[in-house]
Amino acid sequence: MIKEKTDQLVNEFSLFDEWMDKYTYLIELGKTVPPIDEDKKKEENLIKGCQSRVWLDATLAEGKIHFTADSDAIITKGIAALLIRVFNHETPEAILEADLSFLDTLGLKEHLSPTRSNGLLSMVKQIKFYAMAFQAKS
Amino acid sequence: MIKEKTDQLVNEFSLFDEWMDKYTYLIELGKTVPPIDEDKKKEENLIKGCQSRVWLDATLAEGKIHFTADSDAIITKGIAALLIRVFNHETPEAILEADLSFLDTLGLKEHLSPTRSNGLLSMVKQIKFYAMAFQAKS
Amino acid sequence: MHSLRSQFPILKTSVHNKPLVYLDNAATNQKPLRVINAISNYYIQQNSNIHRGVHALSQQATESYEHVREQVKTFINAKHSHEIIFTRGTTEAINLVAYSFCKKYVSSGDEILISALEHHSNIVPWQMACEERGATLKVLPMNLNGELMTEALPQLLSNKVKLVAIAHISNALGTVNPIKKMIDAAHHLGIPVLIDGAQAVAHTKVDVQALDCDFYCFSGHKMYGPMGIGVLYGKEQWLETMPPYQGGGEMIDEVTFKKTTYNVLPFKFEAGTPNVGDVIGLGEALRFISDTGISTIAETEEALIRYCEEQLLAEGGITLVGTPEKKSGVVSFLIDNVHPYDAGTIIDRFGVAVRTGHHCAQPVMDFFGIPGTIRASFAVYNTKAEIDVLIKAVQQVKTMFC
Amino acid sequence: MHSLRSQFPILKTSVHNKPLVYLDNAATNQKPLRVINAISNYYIQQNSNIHRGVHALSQQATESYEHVREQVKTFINAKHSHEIIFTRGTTEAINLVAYSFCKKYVSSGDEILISALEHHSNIVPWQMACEERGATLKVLPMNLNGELMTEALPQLLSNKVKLVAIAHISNALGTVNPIKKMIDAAHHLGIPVLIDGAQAVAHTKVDVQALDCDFYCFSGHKMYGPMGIGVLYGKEQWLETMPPYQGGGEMIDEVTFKKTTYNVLPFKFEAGTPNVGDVIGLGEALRFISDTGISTIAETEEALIRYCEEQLLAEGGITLVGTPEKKSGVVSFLIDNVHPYDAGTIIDRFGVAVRTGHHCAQPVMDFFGIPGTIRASFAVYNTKAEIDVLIKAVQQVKTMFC
Ligand SMILES: Cc1ncc(COP(=O)(O)O)c(C=O)c1O
Ligand SMILES: Cc1ncc(COP(=O)(O)O)c(C=O)c1O
Repeated sequence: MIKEKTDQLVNEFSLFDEWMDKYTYLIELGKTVPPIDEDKKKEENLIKGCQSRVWLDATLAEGKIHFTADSDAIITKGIAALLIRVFNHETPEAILEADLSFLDTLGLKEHLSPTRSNGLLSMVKQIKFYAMAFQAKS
Repeated sequence: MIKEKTDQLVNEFSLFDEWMDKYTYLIELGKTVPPIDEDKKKEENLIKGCQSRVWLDATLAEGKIHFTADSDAIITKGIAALLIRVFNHETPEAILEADLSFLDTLGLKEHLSPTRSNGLLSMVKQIKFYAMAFQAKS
Repeated sequence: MHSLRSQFPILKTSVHNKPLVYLDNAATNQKPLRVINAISNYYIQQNSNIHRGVHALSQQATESYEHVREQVKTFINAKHSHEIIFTRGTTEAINLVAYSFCKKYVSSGDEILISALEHHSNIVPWQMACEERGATLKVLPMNLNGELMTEALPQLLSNKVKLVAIAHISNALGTVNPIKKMIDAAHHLGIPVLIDGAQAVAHTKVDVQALDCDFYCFSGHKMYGPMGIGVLYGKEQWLETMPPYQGGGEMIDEVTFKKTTYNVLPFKFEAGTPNVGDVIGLGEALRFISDTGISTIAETEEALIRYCEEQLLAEGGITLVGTPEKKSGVVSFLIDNVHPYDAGTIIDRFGVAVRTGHHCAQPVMDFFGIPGTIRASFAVYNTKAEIDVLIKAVQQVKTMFC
Repeated sequence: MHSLRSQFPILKTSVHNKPLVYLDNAATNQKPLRVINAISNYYIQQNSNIHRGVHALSQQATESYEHVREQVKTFINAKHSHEIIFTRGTTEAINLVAYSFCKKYVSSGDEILISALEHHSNIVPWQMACEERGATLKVLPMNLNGELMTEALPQLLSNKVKLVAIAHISNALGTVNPIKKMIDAAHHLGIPVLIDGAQAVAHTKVDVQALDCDFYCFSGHKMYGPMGIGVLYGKEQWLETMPPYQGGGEMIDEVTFKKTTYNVLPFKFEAGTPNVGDVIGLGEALRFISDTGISTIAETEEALIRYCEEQLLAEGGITLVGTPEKKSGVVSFLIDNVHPYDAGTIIDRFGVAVRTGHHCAQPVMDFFGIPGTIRASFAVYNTKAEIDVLIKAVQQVKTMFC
C-alpha cells in the first residue's frame, strides 16, 4: 500500500525536470494538507526547523494512524503533505517497515537545500516515532 | 666627548663585514663591562628583556655618572658594555643631549634581532632615565 | 568599478548555473584576491610562532603581526596601539568586556543598558554577565521605524548603570544609531560606552577618539578580511584595570605555581598562540579599504540601497522592515503574505544570496511581530544589475506564492 | 621523503642567506601547500556565513564546515560529532573547560590537580578558576628525568579533587606521560580528566574512547593546519551539563530580553561567526596526516630525536634537559656555560630555527634551576642533514663562547 503510493510519487516527480515545477508542486501539495486543530499546535507537536516551524499531529483510529500538519512556511507544509500522502491511514507496523528509499529516488534531498532536507528527515523521524508509540500502546 | 666615543665605535664596527665578527666583538666587550655589586642586582635595576635579564646601576660622583651592569646572557652584556663605553663618566646633561644616531649608523638595529634591539632601546631609555633623575636631584 | 569587481574571484562563480549575486554581505563579505594571497604568502614565507622566538622567521612574523596592530590603530584612530586587542571576532570582543569589565566594575544591583535592536552577540553576553553578578539588563526601546528612542535615555541612565552597549549600525534593519549623542549622554554621568561596530567599519569612517567611546568591537570577516579575527579597542584606563580574560601562553609575565603575574597590554588579553595568518589577512583588508576609499564605499552602497528600495517598492506587495532616517548596508523587507523562508528558497535558485530569518536579532523580529525578514546587504562590489536580478527573483516568488 | 618535503613551500626559503632549517615545530609547524590552498579555495569558491543561511553558498560552506567536525571525530575516535567543539586553539579549549566546568562542578574547598611539567596554558586557566571559586591548585611532582611521579597520585587524589588536567606530551621536555594510567587512577575515584594534547596529535595516534579521557584539547597550527583554530573534545555528559562559555550568535536557541535558551551541542559552545576558512584548512591537515600515516610520522621523528641526541652528546659539553624513558617531538638541551639566548642568537645565523627560553613552561625551568633551554623540535619533513646543520651551529656557539 505504502509502496504503491511512493511509486506513484516517484512517477509524478519524474515528470518535472525543472526545479521550479517541483517547488510549484510542493506549494500546491501544501495547500492540500489536512489542517491541524489549533489546540494541537502545541510544543510536543512542534518540529523546529532552521527557519520555519512544523506541527505534526497523529491519532490512531481502527488500527490506523491519521496525520494532520501545519507550518508557517508553505514549502515546508508541502513537504509535510508529501509525507502525509504516503503514510496517512496506514498501520503502525506498515509505517515502521516502510522502505524509505523513495526519498532518495525522488531526488528531493538533492533538490531541496540541506536545511530543507534536514527538516524532511526530522518529519520522517517524527512519523516513525508516532508509529512506534502507537504500536507500543496497542 | 660622547661624540668622539661614538665616532670611534662606528669606525670600529665598519671594519667588520661579517655578522660573526660583530657578535664576537660584542662578546669580548661583554667581558669588559664594569661588574655590578651583587646587592645592586635588585628589582629596580632590572631591565627585563625577552629572554635575558640586565641589571644596570648608576652612581653620581663629581657631577658625572658611573655605570655598572651585568646580564645572564653575554651578548646582552656586550650590548650593555657598548652603551656604557659611550655614556660612562659623562654628565647628566651630556647624556641627555647625546645624539643617538650612532645606533643607526652602527647597523646594530639591522644586525641584531628585533628582540635584541628592543633590549638595546630599553637600556638606552634606562640610561637617559638615570641622567634625568640625577639632573633633577642636582 | 569593473576592475574593482575583478579583484573578487568568488564573484565570477556560479550558483545553480546562474552567476552568483552575492547580497549577504552583512553576514560576511567576500575577500579580494590580495587578502587571500596575503594569507597564503604568510604561510609560504613567514609562518612561525611569534613574540618569544629569537630566530629570524619568528621575528619577521612578529613584526608583521605587530604592524597590523599599528594599522588598526591608525584605521580607527586609537590613541595607542596597545589599546588594540586581537580577538576571534566581535562576539569574542564583547564577551571579553562582559566578563572582565563586569568582574571588576559590576556588582549586585547595578545595571547594564543595551538597546532593542541589538544582535544576539550584544545581548547574550550581557545577560550572562548580569546573571553572574546579580545585575539587571535594561533595554532602550525603538520606534516602528526601527530607530532608537534616545528621548528615553535620561530616564534609563542613572548611577546604577555601569555600562552602555549599543550597536553602531543595526545588522537587521540597517539603522545608523546616533552613537555620538548617546556616548555624550552616558559620559555626562560618567558611564562608559561599548560600541558594537560589526556593521560599521566596512561602511563608514570610524574615529574612536572623536567618538570618545570606551570600547569598540568589530570583525575582520565583515570588512573584506578573513574569518577568525576581530578587534577589541578599549581605552587604556579600562584595559589596564580590567582583570585578564583567558589564561595561558603570551598573556603572562611570570608563572609559578604560587603566583602568576600578567603581561602588559595588549598581551594581557591575548592568551595562546595568536592567529597570525588571519591578522595579516586583516591588515591587507585594511589596505584594500584605504585604497578603495571609505567614502567611495559609502557612496556606492548608499546608491545601491536607494535603488534597491525604489525597485522593491515599485514592485508592490512589499513591506520594508526598518525605515529609519539614516540607514546603511542593508535592506530588510517582506513579500506580503509570503514566509521569508519560502521566499529565500526561490530567490536562491536565481543565484542570489540573500539572508532570510531573524538575523540573530530575534527581539527585533518579536518587536515587529514577524518570523523574520528577507535581507539584502551590500558591499562596494555590488551593482544595480545585481539588484535587478534580485527583483526578478522577487517577481517569481510573487507569481508562485501569491 | 623528498616529495613529502616538496609539499612544504616554506622549506625552500632562505634565512640569512642560508637554507631554512626549521626545528621549531613544537611552537608551530609548517603547512603543506594543500592546506594553504584549501583555505584559498574556500575564499575563492565558497566563502559564506554558515548554519542559518538558505542560499546555496551558505549551505555548501555549512556542509564543508560540518564535514570537518566529522573528520575530527574520526581522527580522535570520538563517539559523537557533537562532542567536537571548535575553538581558537588549545589555550581557548582549556579556558572554556576551566570556566564552564568549574562554574558547575567546582566550589570552595575543592581541588584541581595538574602536573609539574605543564605549559602555562594548562596552568594559568586553573589558577584563575581556583581563585574565582575558592579552590586549590595541586601539583603532581616530577623527577629529575622530567617524568611525572605517578606514585604520588594516590596521596594527591581524593574526593576533594574535581578535575585532573595533564599534558599528553610535554612541550618543554618531550616527556610522554602515562596518561592512560593516570586517567584510570582518577576515574577509580570518579574524577574526570582533561588532557592537553597540543603536542600529541601530530605525533601519535590519539583515541579518546580508548583513553576514556573526559576532555582532550589541541591546536590546528601544531598539526600542519592553520593558526586560529583548535578543538575541544568533551564527553557528551559533561558538555551537556556545563553552562555556556561565550554568548552570542550561533549558540542560542531563542533570545528574548527576559530569557535566553541555548542551542544544542556542539553549537552551545560556538558563539559568533565560526572560523570556517581555518576549519577547512584543519580538515585538509587531517587528510595530510592520514595520507602520510601517523606511524610513519612517529617513526621518522623518533629516528630524528635519537640522531639529534646522539650527535649532541658526541659533541660534548652538552646537557640534555629531560631524559624520560618515553620522549616525543622535542630535544631540549643546554650548551654548558652558555646562556640559551646567546646560543639561539648564533644558531639563528645558520638559518636554523630553534626555540630558546622557557617555552611557556617557567615552572619546569625553575625546577631545573635554569633560565631556559635550547629546544629543537621535529616534524615529519625534517632530515638528518638538517640536524647536521644544527650541530655545526652548536659547534660555532662553543667556539665563540667557551
Ligand atoms: C603542551 C601545550 N599546551 C598548550 C599549548 C597552547 O597552545 P595554543 O598556543 O595553540 O593555544 C601549547 C603550545 O604552545 C603546548 O605545547
Ligand atoms: C551588529 C552585529 N554585532 C555582532 C555580530 C557578531 O559578529 P561575529 O559573528 O563576527 O562575532 C554581528 C555579525 O553577525 C553583527 O552584525
